[in-house]
Amino acid sequence: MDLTARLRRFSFARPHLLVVAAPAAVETRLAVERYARERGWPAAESPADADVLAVVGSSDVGLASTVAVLESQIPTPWIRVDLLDASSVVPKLDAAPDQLAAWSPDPTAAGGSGSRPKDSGGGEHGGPGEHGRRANHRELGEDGGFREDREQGEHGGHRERPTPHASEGREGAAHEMGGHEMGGHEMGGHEMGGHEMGGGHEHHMGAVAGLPMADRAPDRDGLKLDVLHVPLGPVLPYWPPGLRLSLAVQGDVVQEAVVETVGVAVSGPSFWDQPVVRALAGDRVRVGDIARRRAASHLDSLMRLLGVAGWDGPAMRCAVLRDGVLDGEPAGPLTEMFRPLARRVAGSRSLRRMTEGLGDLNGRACDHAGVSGPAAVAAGDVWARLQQWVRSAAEDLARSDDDSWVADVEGPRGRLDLAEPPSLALLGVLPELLVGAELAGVRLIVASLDPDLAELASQPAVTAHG
Amino acid sequence: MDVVAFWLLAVVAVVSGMLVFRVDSMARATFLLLASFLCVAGTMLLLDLHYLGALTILMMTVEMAVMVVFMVMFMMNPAGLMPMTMVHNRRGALILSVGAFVFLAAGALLVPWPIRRGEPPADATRQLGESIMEGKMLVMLVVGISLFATMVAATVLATGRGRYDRYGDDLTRSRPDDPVPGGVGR
Amino acid sequence: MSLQLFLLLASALFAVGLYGALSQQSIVMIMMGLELMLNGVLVAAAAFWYFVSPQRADGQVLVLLVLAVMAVEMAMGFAVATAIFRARDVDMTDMAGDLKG
Amino acid sequence: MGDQLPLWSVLVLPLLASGLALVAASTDSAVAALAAGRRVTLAELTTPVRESTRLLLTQRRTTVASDAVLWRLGGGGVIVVALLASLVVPLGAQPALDLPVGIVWFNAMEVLLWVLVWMAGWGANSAYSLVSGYRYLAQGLAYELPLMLALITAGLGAGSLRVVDVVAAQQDRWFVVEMPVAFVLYLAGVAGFSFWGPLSSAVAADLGGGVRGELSGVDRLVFVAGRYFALVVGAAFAVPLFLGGGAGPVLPGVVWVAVKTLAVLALLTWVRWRLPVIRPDRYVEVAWVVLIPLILAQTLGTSLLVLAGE
Repeated sequence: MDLTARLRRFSFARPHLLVVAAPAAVETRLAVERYARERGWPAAESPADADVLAVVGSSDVGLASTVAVLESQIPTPWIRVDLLDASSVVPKLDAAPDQLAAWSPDPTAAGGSGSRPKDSGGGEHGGPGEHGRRANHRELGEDGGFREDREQGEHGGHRERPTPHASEGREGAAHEMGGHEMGGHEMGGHEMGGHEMGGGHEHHMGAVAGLPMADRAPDRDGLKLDVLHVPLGPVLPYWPPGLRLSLAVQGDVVQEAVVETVGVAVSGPSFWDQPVVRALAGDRVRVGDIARRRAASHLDSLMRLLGVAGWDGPAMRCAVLRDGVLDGEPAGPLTEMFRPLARRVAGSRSLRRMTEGLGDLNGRACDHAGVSGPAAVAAGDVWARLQQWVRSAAEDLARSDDDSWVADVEGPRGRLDLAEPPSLALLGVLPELLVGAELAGVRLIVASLDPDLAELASQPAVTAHG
Repeated sequence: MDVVAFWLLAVVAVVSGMLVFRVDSMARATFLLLASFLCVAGTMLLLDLHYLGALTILMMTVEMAVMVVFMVMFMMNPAGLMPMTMVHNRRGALILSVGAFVFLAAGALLVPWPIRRGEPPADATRQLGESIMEGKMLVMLVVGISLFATMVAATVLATGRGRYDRYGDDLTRSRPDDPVPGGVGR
Repeated sequence: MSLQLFLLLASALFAVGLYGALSQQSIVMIMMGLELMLNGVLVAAAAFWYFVSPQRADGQVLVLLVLAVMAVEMAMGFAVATAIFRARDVDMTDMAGDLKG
Repeated sequence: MGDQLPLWSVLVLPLLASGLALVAASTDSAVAALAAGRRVTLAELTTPVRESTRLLLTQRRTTVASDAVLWRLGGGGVIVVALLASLVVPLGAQPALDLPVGIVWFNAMEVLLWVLVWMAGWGANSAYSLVSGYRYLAQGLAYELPLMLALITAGLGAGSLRVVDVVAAQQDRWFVVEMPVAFVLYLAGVAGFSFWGPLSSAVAADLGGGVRGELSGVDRLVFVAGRYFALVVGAAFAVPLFLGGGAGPVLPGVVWVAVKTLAVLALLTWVRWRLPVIRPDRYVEVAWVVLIPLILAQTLGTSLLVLAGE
């Protein structure tokens, strides 16, 4: 008995952490990431890989349905930790391993915060929510279904394959599919929590297991293939918090992208913009403070971009540096530390090969969409934006102990003295850049723009179509 | 031991071959076909045909891995989530194939096959290699050339875009206009 | 193990493949039937080599040839299927019936 | 078939593979700790053990409308195939199974991974793992031919497909000296089939862990362990092919095989931390336009050497 308990404590000493963060809760998220990095808690790749679900920021700002879906997907044992502010991070996460070790399926017994999956009995975890479901692959049943075929026997049914939605848009096609009995199922993707929990429902006949079937449309290569509706985000490794993309994909090529936000609530200026906003409001702000915050933001973005590119080592170094910058370490050592990293990242030929030609955003498009900041200066592809971040971070690091006063309007993602927040412009150009890209490219393009959704605080709901 | 192994492999080969046309899921059908091939490769290993056995495993695995891509791409209902059949003239096919089996099996059992001449060589692979590099070289050359021709012809047939799509109507574009750029950057 | 047993296995595989090739509507399923028939040929060739004339390499060469034929058949089959599918969105033989000459 | 190792040696293989896999995984966690600014302590080095017991204590998950048969087969098959491939790796002088066509056997087993990984991606009925399964196939098209030609080149140099003969042919000079291109492309192939480091786009973080994204509990453990087994067996097979097998002064052959295997693993780990993920859509063209001609030239060179030596 004692042996079992010790084994459990050993096993869950470093639980895998799945972070769901409200975009505005940057400071808390940074505290969580730092905690995980210093203690060696790995980040969970997916709900299936998670032990601790950390809800960062208030969950009643629209994260609730996301959290509910995740809760149904995480395999037991797991616990949920709600982190409202940075100071609660250390004590709450410190307690997590013991809670996990003491977890028991009976909620009345000791253990986690009463958090067990709702349907652990059926074992039907993994509703389709966060992870895009591949429903079926062809427009099954568009002609009334295959059941009839089987019942009528094999008389060699010369079923013409009807091609009703060849020219119709995908909305039309969406309603075709499943023919008669699609019932009240929404197409996947447009609505969180629609049928996600449908694992246990009685299903209609037109859809399988409550999941809609794929429909077809002409594709890039001149073939007419299946279209799937796959959501990306809001919970993925290295994904900007609060962003959600509803993608229509063929294979892994994006045909249509809709940008949505999750958990954006009215709050103060974004953590990353604070010094600039104060300067704009007329306060006297030191150059160093602005530069420091901007450098940390760029390092944060670089960390995510490198993580998406699958380069764990430099991504980790960026996180280390970012935390050092925010701790107020002196400029000299920081610059020294950054130099080899910058040389390695900006000089990497393979990284260049992997990012060139993706998400090209030229100067005219930037002006047109109102994009400013690093993306506009780079005026190029993912690789150009990465280079720009590296350059800009190096400059800002060098200035991070500058004590002079200055009026600077440049936030990490663009000018903050305009009517629209810079991240809104970034979100606006996203759909156009994403159409035609493959999923891996989508991840890189999003990471290379890295919109900060906390900047949208005054604009509660954003939807950009493309 | 060998006999038991043979029967096991033979039964699995035939049963999975039959199931190929019975299951609804195209993914499963492809891999049942692969199972059939792997069992046949196993019987070759029993006959001391090590090289050809391993080669069959290798080639058929790659072939089925590619096949499954096309199965999923072209077939309705590749995951078999709904019951379906897609056959025509089933009765005729059944009669013909049972007839073929009876005919072939009768031949196999009734024809007085010649007595074996000589023993298998110690190294069957060497025998094969020497023969295709000496007496049967022409055959292998033809095979090689036709495989190459197949690669070219299949690619031409299957691609929808030619060089005019890539380099422009007068072939003057310096960089091809591809939906996805390759890694070499030509 | 005897030649007869192997030939029985070969006939069974050939017959199953024949059924598939004759009864299926979809081009890819027909190709699976053809592959299964060739699978039977593989067994027969290997068995003839071993049980009849192991001193000559002809049986082995035949196996090699059949493997090559399978590869060619599959590559060309899928190329044609793709071309037809691209041209008219059809992957069933019955619907490409006008190709009959 | 010569003097084979006794049958019990088959039972040793999983143990040896597990040991090497643990070492490889520990090394990887140690590097990760250094990158994250932590000190390398015992807790870091025991990470693989802790992860394993953690997964044993975690629930197995199912997904809606999954193809459970193919999913479990794909997830569990990787480890089996890796062990089957390890049968022909000589431990010291003799492999557990001295097939006359050991090289082709290894190749055939490694190719089975194509199918298994695809099945694991397909079975979960999740768009991310499905896409990742296809990524693995696309990557297979890129690494497989150079890998095959590299294997053939080693066999060509020895004039035999039997692994023991390949070792014997390297008494004077290791093949890594004679055929460096083949060695490098063989290692690229190992990284490819064990989706390791730069060629790990099938399990990349950008799609939430890819083919293993929906696996949990013991299923995940078996899959991840199988992946490490494939890596270790691939590294171990480089030793008889290119590094002279168990040849070395003083120490017995088995020890030399282990030492050389660890060296190859260290090299692969270094590459993993040195390079970002190379996506298949860009790697395929490089492989066909650059790597295949290179390895063909290597094969041609080796055959000329063999002819000159006769």
